[in-house]
Amino acid sequence: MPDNGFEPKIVGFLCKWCSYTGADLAGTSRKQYAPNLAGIRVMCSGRVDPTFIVKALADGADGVLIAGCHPGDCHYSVGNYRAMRRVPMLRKLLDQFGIEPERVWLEWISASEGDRFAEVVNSMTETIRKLGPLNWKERAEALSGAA
Amino acid sequence: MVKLLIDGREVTTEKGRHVLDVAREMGIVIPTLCHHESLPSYGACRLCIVEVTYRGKTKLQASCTLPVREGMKINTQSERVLKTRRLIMELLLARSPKSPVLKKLAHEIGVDQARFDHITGEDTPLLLGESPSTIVGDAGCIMCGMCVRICDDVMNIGALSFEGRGAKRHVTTPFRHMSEFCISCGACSSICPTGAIELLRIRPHEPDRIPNEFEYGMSWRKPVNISFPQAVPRVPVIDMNTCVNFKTGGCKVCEDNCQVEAIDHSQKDTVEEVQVGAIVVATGFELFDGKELPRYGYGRFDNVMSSLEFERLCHASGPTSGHIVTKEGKTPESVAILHCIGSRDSDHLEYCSRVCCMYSLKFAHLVKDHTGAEVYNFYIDIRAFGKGYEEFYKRLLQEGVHFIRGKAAEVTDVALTPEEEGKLIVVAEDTLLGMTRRVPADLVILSTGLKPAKGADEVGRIFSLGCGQGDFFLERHPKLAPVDTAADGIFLAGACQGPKDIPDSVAQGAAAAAGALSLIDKGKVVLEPITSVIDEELCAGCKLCISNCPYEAIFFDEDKKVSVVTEELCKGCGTCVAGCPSGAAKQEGFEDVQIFAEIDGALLLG
Amino acid sequence: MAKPKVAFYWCGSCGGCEEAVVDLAEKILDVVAAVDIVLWPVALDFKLKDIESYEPGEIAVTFINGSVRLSEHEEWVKMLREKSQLVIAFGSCSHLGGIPGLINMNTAQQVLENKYLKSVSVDNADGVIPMPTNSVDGYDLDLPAVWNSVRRLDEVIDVDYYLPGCAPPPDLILEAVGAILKGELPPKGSVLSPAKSLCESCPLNESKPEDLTIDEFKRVATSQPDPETCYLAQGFVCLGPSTRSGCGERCIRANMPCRGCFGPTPEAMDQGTKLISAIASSGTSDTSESAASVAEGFVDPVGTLYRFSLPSSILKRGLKNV
Amino acid sequence: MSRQITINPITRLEGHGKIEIFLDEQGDVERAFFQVPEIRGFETFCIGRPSEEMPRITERICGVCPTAHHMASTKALDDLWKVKPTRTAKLLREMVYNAFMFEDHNLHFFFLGGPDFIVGPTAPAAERNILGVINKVGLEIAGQLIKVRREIRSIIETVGGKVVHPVFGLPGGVSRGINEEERQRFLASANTAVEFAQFALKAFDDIVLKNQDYVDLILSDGFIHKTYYAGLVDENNKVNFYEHRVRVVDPEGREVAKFEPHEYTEFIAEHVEPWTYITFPFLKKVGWKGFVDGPDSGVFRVAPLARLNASDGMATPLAQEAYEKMFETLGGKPSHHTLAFHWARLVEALQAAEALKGLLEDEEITSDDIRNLPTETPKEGVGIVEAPRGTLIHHYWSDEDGILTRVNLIVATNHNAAATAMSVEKAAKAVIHGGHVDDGLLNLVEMAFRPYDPCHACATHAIGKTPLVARIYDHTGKRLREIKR
Repeated sequence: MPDNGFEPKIVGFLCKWCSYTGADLAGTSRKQYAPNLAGIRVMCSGRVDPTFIVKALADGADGVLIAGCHPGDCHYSVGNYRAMRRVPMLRKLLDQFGIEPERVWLEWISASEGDRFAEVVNSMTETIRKLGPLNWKERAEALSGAA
Repeated sequence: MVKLLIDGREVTTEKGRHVLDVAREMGIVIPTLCHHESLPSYGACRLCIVEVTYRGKTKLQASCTLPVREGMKINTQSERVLKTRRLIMELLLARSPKSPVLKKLAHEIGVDQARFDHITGEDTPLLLGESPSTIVGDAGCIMCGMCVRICDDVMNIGALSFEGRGAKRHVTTPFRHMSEFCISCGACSSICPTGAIELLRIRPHEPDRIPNEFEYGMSWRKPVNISFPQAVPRVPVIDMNTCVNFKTGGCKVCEDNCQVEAIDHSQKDTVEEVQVGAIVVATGFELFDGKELPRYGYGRFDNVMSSLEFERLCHASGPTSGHIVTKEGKTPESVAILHCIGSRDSDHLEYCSRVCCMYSLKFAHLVKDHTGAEVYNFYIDIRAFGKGYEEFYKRLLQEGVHFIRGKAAEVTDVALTPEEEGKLIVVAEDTLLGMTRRVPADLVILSTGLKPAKGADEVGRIFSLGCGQGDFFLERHPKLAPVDTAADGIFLAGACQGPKDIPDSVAQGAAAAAGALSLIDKGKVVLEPITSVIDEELCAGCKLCISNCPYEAIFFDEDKKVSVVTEELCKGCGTCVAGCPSGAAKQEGFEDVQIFAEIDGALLLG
Repeated sequence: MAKPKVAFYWCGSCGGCEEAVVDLAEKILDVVAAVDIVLWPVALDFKLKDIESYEPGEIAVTFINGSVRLSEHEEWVKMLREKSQLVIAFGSCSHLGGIPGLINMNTAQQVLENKYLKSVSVDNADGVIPMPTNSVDGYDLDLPAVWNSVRRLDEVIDVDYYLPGCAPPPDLILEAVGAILKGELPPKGSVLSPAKSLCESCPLNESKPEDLTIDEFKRVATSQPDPETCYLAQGFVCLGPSTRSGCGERCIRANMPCRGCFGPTPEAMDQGTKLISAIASSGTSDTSESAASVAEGFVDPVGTLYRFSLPSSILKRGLKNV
Repeated sequence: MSRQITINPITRLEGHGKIEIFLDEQGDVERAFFQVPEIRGFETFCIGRPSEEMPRITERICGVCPTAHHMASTKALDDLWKVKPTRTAKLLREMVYNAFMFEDHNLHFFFLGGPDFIVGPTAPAAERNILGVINKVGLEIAGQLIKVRREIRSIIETVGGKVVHPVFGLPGGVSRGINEEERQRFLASANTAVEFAQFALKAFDDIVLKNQDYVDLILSDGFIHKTYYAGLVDENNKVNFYEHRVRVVDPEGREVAKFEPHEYTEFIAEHVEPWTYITFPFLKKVGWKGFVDGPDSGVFRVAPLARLNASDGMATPLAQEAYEKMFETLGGKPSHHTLAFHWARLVEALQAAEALKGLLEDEEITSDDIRNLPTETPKEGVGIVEAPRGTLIHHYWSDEDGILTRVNLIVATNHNAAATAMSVEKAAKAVIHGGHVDDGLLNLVEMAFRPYDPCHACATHAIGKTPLVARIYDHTGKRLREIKR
């Protein structure tokens, strides 16, 4: 249990071929890792629309993980490069909005890297635990009325 | 056609042929020393003389150079012929009395005692740095000249020639110098009827022999050879790197001699493009290299061998025809088998190579059976996991094979006790006895592990195959799709997917073949229903999706001014959907609304 | 039969939408002839009591522009909603939040400090800041408090249709009015402009290559756009691909990239993230580092991508140093 | 103890104002406050934006005079990026700007302030509007007005993209030029504009000046303030809307200051009151003495009459004639008659039309040399133009990438705010007696500031209108009566 008692909610977009299988492997090989990530399967990290990420953060996620095949290993040959190009621009946008870029992670996890998947989830959970809750909706609501 | 009589039998044959050949076809034996398919007849040895009656005249003539004529009468066995042959043989014997070939032949034609003294070519004094006056050894030369002719005419080298006249005539290198041209093909020595030629007299060093790769260099092969007994197809191949023809343009002896004219030296490597509907990847495995673990002395000690080397050694068709011997050729009294070399080793192959235990047991059995030597297995665990395997293990225990539970620490040749002298000593901790043991052995077999074949990663890239544990190719699903891969129509068989023994490999191969066939039979492929579609009611034709597609599945419809997805080409990655700025592109099964719902769901958890 | 009653009302408005109506020019006379204008604060003196006297639904249609920022706005639009059969959000502010919505990146406190304390020209030694309630020389005066956020009209009342644009182009207004008079209206909640994005009608779309790549961003401050070539292809950020058409590409015809005043297309949930996805995908960088340096060149993403739509973006406002 | 009347909002002017009138027991005006109840914070949310986007953002301060903000902003960018526009670019900018001054002045005269005169200040509210004007001047003329306005606005639209919120201004030039065909078309429109401007002056003559009641009203004491005046003048001290120097004259018409745009902070400061969001600029050298006029008070006025007072004349011949006639009628220069702002507005409209014609006769206007690209590192820039409602100041600071770090805006209505407040109080005192309050009277009070055509959307970059309410309290503070409108 964390000292501050805060359990981050992390939404993960996992590419079917590498990362989702990697997550499976982590499971089938009984890896222990933080239960904070809820994974959503997409065919390719290239399918991940920045809108998804922003939506997740706005609706209560404290962090978002996008995980795909290693560069060069994409099942769709280059889909993961698209993801790689979108994330920095999105991070810049989020930073301007006041969402720490560290809340959005882009990781390459192959189907065989069950351990790595577990490590990523663990360290991401820790990082976000340190950042604290995002609570976007509540904080935004608080500023909707008169000063 | 001409008709003639040979030994009273009538024969019809085409003009221009020589009597010797015709007679041999008729099964008539005519001795000869200087006749060879690769060389034109020359009539040097005269042993092939026959009695010819033609146009009323009768005389003795060499049959190898005698053309057939209409009405010719030939007698190959007349008294006169046999008598003369014996005389000729005696003269030849005087030239090379020691040649076993010659002696044998002489005996056959009834010459056991030569009446003439031994004659040799003139030994004129040597100049400094010169080669011996002759390249001929004790066997003695009969001046047939086949060596000169094959070297010159056939091999296109011309490293040899005659020198001197009459009794002084002899074969040597130009100016009697060691030849710079000789390629040690050995044609001269192999064609020499008396076996008199000594290659070292022509060229100062040993001819480069060609190690037999299949036998791990434990035997030699020829430039033309059949790779291994089970080779498919089982046909000979010519090794361009060593065949004389590819060096000098000469030889082609094999081509000349192949009755069915199957050999064609002019063939070149070609790249064939084949359209297929399915692919089975079966690139197999490669053995862990024992040299990576120097402590076991592989590569340092002759008698430390890898499992596959031993496999050949004890095989009936192997270099020793199945005789289990040390490099020195003696039958071992004690043999050590070291399990898990490379396998189950966090520094090398983390995984268990699965087959080693069982083949090691097989080795143990064979050694025991063939040599009765003491056999020591150094093992971590015995993994007899298959049908009948455990039983086999028990049987070995009864056969008196030694099992020492403990991974060998090292193999050394430093003897500490007299009985260790001249042997290899395997040092290991016997974890059952809880003590260190030193086991002297004449032969040490390393049960080396399995890893993916060289170049497998390249293959993986080509077929976009993922790699799993130990870099073996990844199957689509470990249980539900063990021979399929992530890429439709590409299947895996055998050790390329992971270490396997023969039964498993065969089974998986069959499964892969069946998978491939099922696709081919259908003659059509079923697409996953997750392709992208672009709603032409919403698409503004901004074209941004087109460069997004990894498969060039999107094109711009100039009439409608919208982008269109070619469903057959679309693989359903959804990149274009994410990249569509207006939301006109959708992915079946992964529509935005569906994913938003998933996000909501995900956020309800925890 | 009586002419249909029509009302125009402005909330937080710059008056541009009123100008747009005035720009109907001659046609305004036809409109005046066809309808009975019962409220138009910018140009006509009418009284609240007149409006209050109407039966619910007596006003055929009310056009409301401007963003909602004050309690008075709220009272008025709620009352007009009750009296009107149709309420149409008129212009970017009521449709999306508009440019004043950019204030959602800040707070009222910052606004007051910047204006009354930090301004170079203000002479305010005593640090006076206007207060909601004051007593000046014994006279009680009140001021509406400044809000931290701007709201879209449909965050306050039910809206039937949206007429986009800053300001809405006259032809679109006439079409809408015509459709209303004829009763030929699309499903409730529709935006009264074409659903396709701007590229569809953009004169420069022909010049856009199929293998469009953006690896470096240009700015109009330091480069002059080529009026013949798609701005994205030139490296200028243009919101056209993620913006509704119907504006007549007026900015582009003046050789300036689109800033998205018509808002997102019907299927796009967020105008900004959609465009990011599109233009970032069109790069060629193949390492995170190079991708990051490309992103660096994209200045002020929020102010560019949400120029008119911050209050209707998914995140709605900024929370950086507030 | 007093009764309080709230007039809220003021109809027929952009943006938004609120008047609080306090009566004494006799029901006479004791004190009147003119409040601007909102602020939008452009100075705040423009920070962090790329400077080049300012012309397209700040113009949303006001949809009636977006071109003024667009132009002030564009000129501030020239200064910020240290780049001069090409000659053609300058011609194009001035063309658009004069077209804008012309159409905006007409808009105001006929739609906003004009109705009071044309229809009559005490006419029923339902007639004091454009429709009333149409009835009065006749459909044919109304048609002309609408036609000329459309033609002139189409000039802005062609080059600016949009007539409401144009987009063409860039540091060092403009984004789009015009061709010969367009020049000819615009030139024709310019001629029509000149004619119309003359007609409008004649209409003012017929309807207003020939009506003694109106003249008395204009000259009445209730609408007089002796203040300083400021406005842009060219090198010959003639009225100029687009550039050169700001000239300030005292209540006697003597020049007391003339400064470059970037020097404005040395001459002008803003006073803050806690009861309104608008600030009250005053002449720094004279100082803030409260809501009083006269040479000792730093209060100054801008906008049409002020510009004419601050100049030595008009820049074009026909306008010059009208200028002379006006001051003659008003009894000399400077004129302190608030209601004369309407008249001055028409004089300026004429100059704008003539200037427009002049610019379009210069063929270099069709050259394609429309932009000088910035090469310097941006830092700080000030842009000043004369908006229809007076001097408009945009002041930006940026980092070296041209991203804004600070913004200061002082708009026309600000400058007039103090004067407006004074006019309101004065008018209220003049027209409200014995607590007798009706719409017509309230409208007269509104007339006190409509001349300035105060655009509080501009002034506080405020937005919105609220119902107009008059509340009357007795001395115990109990509400006796409420008039809503």
